[in-house]
Amino acid sequence: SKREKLEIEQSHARLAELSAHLVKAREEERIHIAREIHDDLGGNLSAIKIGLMSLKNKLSGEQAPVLQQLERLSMVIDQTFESVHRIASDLRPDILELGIVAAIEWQARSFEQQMETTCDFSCNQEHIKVSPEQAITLFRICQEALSNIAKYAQASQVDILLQLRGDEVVLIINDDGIGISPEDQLKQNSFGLRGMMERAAAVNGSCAIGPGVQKGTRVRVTLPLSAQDES
Amino acid sequence: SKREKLEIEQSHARLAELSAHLVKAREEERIHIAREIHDDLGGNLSAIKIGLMSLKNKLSGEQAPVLQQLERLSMVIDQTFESVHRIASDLRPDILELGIVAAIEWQARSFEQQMETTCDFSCNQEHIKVSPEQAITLFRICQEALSNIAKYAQASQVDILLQLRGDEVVLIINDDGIGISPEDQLKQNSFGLRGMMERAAAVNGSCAIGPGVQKGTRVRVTLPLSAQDES
Amino acid sequence: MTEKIRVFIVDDHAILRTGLKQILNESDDVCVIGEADCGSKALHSLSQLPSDVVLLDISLPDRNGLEVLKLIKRDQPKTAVLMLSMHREDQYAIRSLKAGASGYLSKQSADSELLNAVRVVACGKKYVSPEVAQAL
Ligand SMILES: Nc1ncnc2c1ncn2[C@@H]1O[C@H](COP(=O)(O)OP(=O)(O)OP(=O)(O)O)[C@@H](O)[C@H]1O
Ligand SMILES: Nc1ncnc2c1ncn2[C@@H]1O[C@H](COP(=O)(O)OP(=O)(O)OP(=O)(O)O)[C@@H](O)[C@H]1O
Ligand SMILES: [K+]
Ligand SMILES: [Mg+2]
Ligand SMILES: [Mg+2]
Ligand SMILES: [Mg+2]
Repeated sequence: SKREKLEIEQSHARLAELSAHLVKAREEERIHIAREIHDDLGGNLSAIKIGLMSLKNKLSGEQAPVLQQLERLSMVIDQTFESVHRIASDLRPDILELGIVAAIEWQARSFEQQMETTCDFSCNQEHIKVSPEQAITLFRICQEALSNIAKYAQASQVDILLQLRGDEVVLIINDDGIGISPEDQLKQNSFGLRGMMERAAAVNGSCAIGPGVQKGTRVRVTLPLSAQDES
Repeated sequence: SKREKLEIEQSHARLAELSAHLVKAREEERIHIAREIHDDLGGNLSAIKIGLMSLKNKLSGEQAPVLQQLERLSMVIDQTFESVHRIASDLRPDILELGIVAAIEWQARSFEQQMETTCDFSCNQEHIKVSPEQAITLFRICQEALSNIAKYAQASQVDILLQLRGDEVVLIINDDGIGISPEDQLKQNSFGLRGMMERAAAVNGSCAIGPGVQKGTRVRVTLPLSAQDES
Repeated sequence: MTEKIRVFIVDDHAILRTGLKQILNESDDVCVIGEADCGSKALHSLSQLPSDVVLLDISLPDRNGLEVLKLIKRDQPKTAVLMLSMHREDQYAIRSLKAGASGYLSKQSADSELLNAVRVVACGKKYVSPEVAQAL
């Protein structure tokens, strides 16, 4: 019946809102925790290191074993700094603060280094101003697309294109691998592609996944730039 | 048309799967990060503390300023331990490791302390064995229900009931506050109640929200215990 | 004896402020004359408290340290500002220097480089850590 259909549609819309909310809340939590780890723990570590330094100064001319012990402690603190950076940047890559162009380029470079697959990046702008939410959307979609390529594509060449086209920003990730079938896209326990589409939809954009230019797979994301974002 | 309806239903099911997946992935990430913070940073801090101790022993009989500095450093390390625990337990409350009964009871006690509202907890078992996923589901639903009570209910009495009934575990959170209207439940930018229902559905359970026994609001969660979980 | 270098510390992390103060005050040629835990308090105090060097955290609760840097340089152009941050990427150092900072110090190397950096920027020179200098 008509009423039934309407109800289903409404419930569908509410569910879509919920997933969008979940994605957003998670990114907010990540930012929050990353900041706490960085600022709070990082500050403490710095204070401990400085304290050891002052201890060393007080002991100048002291016996070797004590100084060695201080050196060892400094090294442990440096290792702790490494952990802090690693944990925080898994949650939220620092590079995003430098803008979306720098961040996507950084992903391309990291992929190339880890995978030994050529990954070219090009962008028609030095800087594209998007909202923080759009930035994280583009960043996470690119991350998932590259992770899929690494896992399945057997590609030898990946091209990432980021473009400002009128009042839209477009991100294209193209690989020349084995390609993706319609059945692949409906796999039961796969959420990467669905997540990509939901993420794009959550910021009023869209994400299409299909065959690559000649072969392989192509992911294409389009997000509208609001007047405010361009300012 | 029939086909149209079927398509909407399918898309609805896939969206529900996605929200369930998002919730699950987030909790997994939280556990992962909490563990890294605990084990990695916590371990290093222990090493630093032990190092300072050994330094102190080497310096025994040393001048006062040096020992004072060592004391100060030990205090900073203790504060860092506090931060590590706080950040990790925001992500994943340690108390869950003691089982769901202890964890819900702990929530009741914390609520009482923070809100100065009586919050009684009762359970017909000393221990209820649920899967880790069910445990986190019950825990987060209870957390959201209590946070709503704190924000809106103006209650003077809260009752939390956790029960094993046959092959189901039932969690009831009852308040005697102002109550919740059907419109409240449909608020545009509110995701707490929707999230509760989705979380319960994601582990094959259900969550109903309605009027309280005499007045106020009642949240009732039912989760099936699988044979495996009871073992 | 020549006058000591007057340092003002801006960081929201209280424990770190204490540590920084201690190590600076322990040296003969430096003294900490004030501190603040956010950008607006810092700007307020600095307008009354002439300082030679401001040690400025990039991540502050009320506003970005780089913004605070610009305001300090606008009001007290002679004050040298040494940025302090958890970030180790060269881009942050480059941005800081472009925005008018005299130097950039990562929190991880503050122990060994702090005093030297304060002395260098106090006499009007630029300071970058050895690693960043290499990258530049
Ligand atoms: N670039 C690609 N080349 C070839 N096949 C791909 C590519 N991207 C995805 N696929 C196929 O599509 C399927 C679905 O991808 P999706 O990202 O949704 O899920 P997943 O990677 O299997 O799991 P998840 O992302 O949830 O960890 C994959 O299992 C794979 O078979
Ligand atoms: N225990 C309660 N007593 C009275 N009113 C309640 C209670 N719980 C919820 N409500 C009402 O129901 C509304 C929806 O609750 P819900 O938890 O979904 O969203 P929220 O708390 O407003 O926002 P969010 O949980 O997304 O931060 C609330 O805004 C409030 O008006
Ligand atoms: K001094
Ligand atoms: Mg995937
Ligand atoms: Mg709520
Ligand atoms: Mg700070």
